Amino acid sequence: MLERYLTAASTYAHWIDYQFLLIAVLVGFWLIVAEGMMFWLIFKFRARDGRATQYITGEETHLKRWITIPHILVILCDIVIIVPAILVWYNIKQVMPPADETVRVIGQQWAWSFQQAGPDGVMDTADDIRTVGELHVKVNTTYHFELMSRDVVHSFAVPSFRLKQDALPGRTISGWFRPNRVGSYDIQCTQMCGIGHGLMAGRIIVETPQDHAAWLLHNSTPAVAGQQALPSPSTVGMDGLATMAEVRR
Amino acid sequence: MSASAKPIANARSGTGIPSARLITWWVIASEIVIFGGLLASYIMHRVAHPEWAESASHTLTWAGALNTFILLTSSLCAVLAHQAADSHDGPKAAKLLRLTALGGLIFLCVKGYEWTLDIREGFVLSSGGFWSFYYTLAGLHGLHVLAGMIIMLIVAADAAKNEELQRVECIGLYWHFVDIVWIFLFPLLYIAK
Amino acid sequence: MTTETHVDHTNYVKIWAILVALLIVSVLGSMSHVREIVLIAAFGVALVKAYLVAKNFMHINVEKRWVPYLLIVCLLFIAILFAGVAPDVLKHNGLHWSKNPADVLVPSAAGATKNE
Amino acid sequence: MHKFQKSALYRIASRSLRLPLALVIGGLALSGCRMGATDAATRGQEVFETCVPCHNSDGSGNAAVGAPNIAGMKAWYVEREVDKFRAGVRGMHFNDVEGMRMRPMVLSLASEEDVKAVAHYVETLPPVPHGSSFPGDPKAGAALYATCGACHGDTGAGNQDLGAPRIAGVDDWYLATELRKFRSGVRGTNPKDREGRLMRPMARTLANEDAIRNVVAYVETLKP
Amino acid sequence: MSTHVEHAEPGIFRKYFWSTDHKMIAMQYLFTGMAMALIGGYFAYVFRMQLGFPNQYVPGYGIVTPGRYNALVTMHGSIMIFWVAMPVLIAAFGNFLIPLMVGCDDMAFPRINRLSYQIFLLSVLVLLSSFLVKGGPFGGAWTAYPPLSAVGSYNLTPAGATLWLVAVALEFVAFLLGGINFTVTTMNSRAPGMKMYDIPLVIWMIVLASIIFMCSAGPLIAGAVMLLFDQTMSTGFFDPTRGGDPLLWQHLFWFFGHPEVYVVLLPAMGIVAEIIAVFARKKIFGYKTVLYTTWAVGFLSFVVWAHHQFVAGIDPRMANIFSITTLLISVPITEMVFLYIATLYGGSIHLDTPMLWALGFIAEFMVGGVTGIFLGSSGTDIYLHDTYFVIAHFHYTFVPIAIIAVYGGLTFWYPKMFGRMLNETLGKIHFWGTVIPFNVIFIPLFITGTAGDQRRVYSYALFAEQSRPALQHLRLTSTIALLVMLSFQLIFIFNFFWSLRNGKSAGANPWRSATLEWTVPSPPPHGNFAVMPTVYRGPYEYGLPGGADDYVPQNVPDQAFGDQNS
Repeated sequence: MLERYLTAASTYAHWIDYQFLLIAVLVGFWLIVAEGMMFWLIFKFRARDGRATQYITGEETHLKRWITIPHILVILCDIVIIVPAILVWYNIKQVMPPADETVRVIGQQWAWSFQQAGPDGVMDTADDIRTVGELHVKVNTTYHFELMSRDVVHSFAVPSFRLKQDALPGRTISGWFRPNRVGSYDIQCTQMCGIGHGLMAGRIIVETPQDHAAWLLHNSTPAVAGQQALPSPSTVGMDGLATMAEVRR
Repeated sequence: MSASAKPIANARSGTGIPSARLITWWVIASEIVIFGGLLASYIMHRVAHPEWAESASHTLTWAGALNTFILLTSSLCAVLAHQAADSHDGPKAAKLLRLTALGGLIFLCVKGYEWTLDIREGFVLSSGGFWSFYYTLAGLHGLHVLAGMIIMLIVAADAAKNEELQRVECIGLYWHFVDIVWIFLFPLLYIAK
Repeated sequence: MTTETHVDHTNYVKIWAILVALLIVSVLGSMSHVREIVLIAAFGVALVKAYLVAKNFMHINVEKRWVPYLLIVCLLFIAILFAGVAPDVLKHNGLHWSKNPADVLVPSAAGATKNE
Repeated sequence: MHKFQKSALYRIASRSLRLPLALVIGGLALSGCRMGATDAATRGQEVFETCVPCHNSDGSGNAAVGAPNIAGMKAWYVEREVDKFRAGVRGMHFNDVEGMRMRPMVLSLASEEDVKAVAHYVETLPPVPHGSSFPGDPKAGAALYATCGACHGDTGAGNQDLGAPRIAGVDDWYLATELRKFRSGVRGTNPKDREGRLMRPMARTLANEDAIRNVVAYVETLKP
Repeated sequence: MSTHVEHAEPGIFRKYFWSTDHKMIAMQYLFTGMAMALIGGYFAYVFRMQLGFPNQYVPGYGIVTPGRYNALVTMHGSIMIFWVAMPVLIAAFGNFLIPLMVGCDDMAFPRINRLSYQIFLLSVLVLLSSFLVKGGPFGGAWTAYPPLSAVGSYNLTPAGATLWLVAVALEFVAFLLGGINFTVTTMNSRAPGMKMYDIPLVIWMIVLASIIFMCSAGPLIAGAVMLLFDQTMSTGFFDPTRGGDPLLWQHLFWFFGHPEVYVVLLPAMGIVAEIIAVFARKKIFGYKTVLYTTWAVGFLSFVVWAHHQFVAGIDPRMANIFSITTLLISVPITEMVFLYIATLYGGSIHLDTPMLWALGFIAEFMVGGVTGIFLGSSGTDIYLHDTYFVIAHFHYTFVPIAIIAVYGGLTFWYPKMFGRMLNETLGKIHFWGTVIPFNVIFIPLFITGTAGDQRRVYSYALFAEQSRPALQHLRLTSTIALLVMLSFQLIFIFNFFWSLRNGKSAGANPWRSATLEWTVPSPPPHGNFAVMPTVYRGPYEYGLPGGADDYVPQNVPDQAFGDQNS
């Protein structure tokens, strides 16, 4: 259901989408029943001359069950919702499948920066690749991320992955994702982080293994090590305006 | 304020507890959550930071103990004042209330002396987690002592004229509550090191 | 308008004497080097003292029954707050999260330009 | 009685319905067109509101947030650097904390005209004097400045033809920070940053932190 | 101690600004709250314009910069919750109704009541003064998460942040005083004969709301002190580099913040209960059950707070507990709504304006309620957290509460407050002109939320997926609907003031209602009741078979009606 509005580009996106659909169906049903009941009653018992009001206290057993039975059904629906909800939560947030790669995601006012291991596959070495504003990942690879913040609370959100996790200063929070569709997707900050909050955009670029290897190689030659990775053309032209500025030069 | 000017609402007592005492209980209930929230925050941080014990060792246990003694004694005065008010002896109640307020004053003086020593040693509000909580907790408590004293003196002035004697009990209740808060602050800030 | 419900048999001075004795106990106990004794002297005694003050000075024993319940419910809410917050604030690490050392916000910002 | 009331009410109703409708239509019409400034100067002032939280309304900056004093900065330089930020040529380095704060704010400028307008507005701001934030030896710095003078001029007034901005009258902490950034490669390594790549080797001639402080102290003595 | 002379003719100052009369204090709260609503609505207009027409000049405001946008949404949120919903729903209706409906002459502590309003007014002034300081008003969201709110160089509005915090703290003190007074008055000062289950639901709910507020606000007051010290005295309570913890504030805030939802919901539910009973001419279906569900909601509201923090970095295992309690709270709320709907059964429903509002409340609130399930179940919240879905859900609960129910209450008690009837036709136009655009504002926001729009973003230009034209059209729809809705409020303002002079004279009991406030003249005189009433029955005795009229007021002795009554 959600995919009508936004691409699902990670393995667990569909779990959340199905959960959303389940809730939508169940509560939608009850919403329609309750609203329908209400409007029907308003119509049925509209004031008419010569018809007296019934005196009902709500203690009458034969009437009370009209409340009790739906109510029990609602509770059943609650259970039907909560169990898969917790399962989805458990599988996304509580257990982490073994990692193929690890990235470090650092939020700051008002940019995302990323650190990932270079060709040697080890983090915190000289050939680490550090990027700002865009993260390059391989498709069909399980990534663990370590999330932290340089200043205030940020929230690392990739809507297409159905991924969201706040970054707290003073903490390292881990999570995982496994992109399963090549493309380039938005990274948002969804926690108020100051005046640039609405401008704190980033891109996550899911590449085929070949493309990723090429990118990796290009950015981790010893000469560029320790320096920034080059922004790929797709992100420089992120807003269309930036490209304009370049063309003009 | 003469009794006749009060609304009828004030004189009714649907619960069997007079309105004045009832409102005091509610004030105490809401104070419990204020102090409770602060204390809970402190305890969590304190347990999470064993290294704060070093800071805590600089507090003056004797000053805290002395203050506990003073507050306990002033609580005794307050409850005796209530006893006097119950037997409609306004002037005696007023005298005891003033004594209670004096206890509060001594408490604040000791506190001031203690803080002066701390600050001289270089421990101020921003000197670290423990000190932040130390000054905030004791300061909030001290503010309650101060407010209690002021109200108590006003109540005592009325009580001396045998007016509004029911207030003696209410301010007493409040005072005992402030005392209880200190009973917990004392071990938390001075003993647990 | 004081209430008649209060029974004035309590010997307030006696209670006060007990309280002071307990205070001395807790101060003496705090000098011990055994952690358990210090904690009991500190908090066990404090609980007893608070109970004595509440019961005898605040007359909770003769107050309407719901008043102590009300106060206990308030305490209960604080306990709930504590229980809900402690897993995050009291602990240094948990499931998939850990607190960084106090002087480091971001561990690997090697060579970061520090602000003046 | 009912009928009479109803007709009176009808009038009131239709009359008061007209008002909100007119307001809606009017509001929509107004919001569609720019009712604001039309000339560049006023537009510049409006757009400058975006910069005010950090750089202050007089452009004096705020050292605590790493925002330099920009009052009176030349329009060509402001425009050029803003364009660099927009293109990701500046403010995209992993360690450029201040640059990463600046870049998104610059991206909020809606158009080229706005960039021009705000650059010109910045130039019109009267320069704001500032104090010095760290000690240094201007005498020792004078010798080091010879390298800088080639582009930035003996008085530090800058040279548009060489792309060198005015540096006299710029906050000392800012100069020092940027020199450090050039030295460490946080700034001036992007292949598209033509001027930055020229500046970087120059900054690397400064041997150490003391040299930075001294040369900045010398720049502080210059009158633009 | 000053002597307060009750029956001397007071001067203007004494009458309007220094009065201890509960009705005057209610009016003070009402008009202050409505004035703040205008300010909050104006902010909504400005930032919705920015979202609908990005970077355009907003008529009546100017350019919306990113910083100003944050300040606008922060102030809109804070004002609407703390300075509109709370004062109008609890303080204004509470002050006006409690003494009248429980049958006494004033609050138990009139001067505490006056002090409560004065502190509230002070908090308003402190808040408004933040618009004048350097940097402008606080822009760190109404939740004020530190370290953003604690450090001036992060939020860039150091003075505004402190003033905001002080204003909120003062406002809390005002409502603690007011709430304690409400509670004591209702507990102690009821008319003779009014037993626990004879108290009208609206009074019950206002009092329970006050109690929930009292029990939940404490930790946040403590937190506010800590945050204030962090801002001004450079302590580090919430600073991780100095042993503090930013999550602590979030917990303290939401421990208050979630019960706060019910603090404003309950009075609205109470108002709706009164209106439905009167206009359906029906006893509330299961009065006691409604009360039990209210208590359950009140208690449960204390154990759900961390569902606001599912992805905020709390330990993920805790989320399971809070997810379950959150869904648990839907049980009593559902029951309550079902009972309200059931009350319509067998009634004789008169669709006057107040009833329209009340039914509108139920219809709209249900949407807000069911969309909460999406957010309360932890799995889907990962995606929906902090998106426009939350905004839409929240407004589907809060607009019914703070706008629809308040209009219901105002139109219902207007005759009692001012002695004249509001114009019905204008009232109905206003109702439809508010409720229809309201849905048109927020239904699109549900969709943009599910499409991933994050909240508090001043422009989506930099987010490729969010700047799709389809989403921008939805935002524009929402903005236009807001303009329509706001402009229809002018009709209410006109009706309100026009009817003050020209409305039909109301008489004591225009709606033929059974509760005590309708037994006194409109507006009620000083001291309310000429003869203090005695209560003989519950508040909702409508539709009695065989009586002379179809309802029996609470204060009429049984024998006057023979023995048909229970």
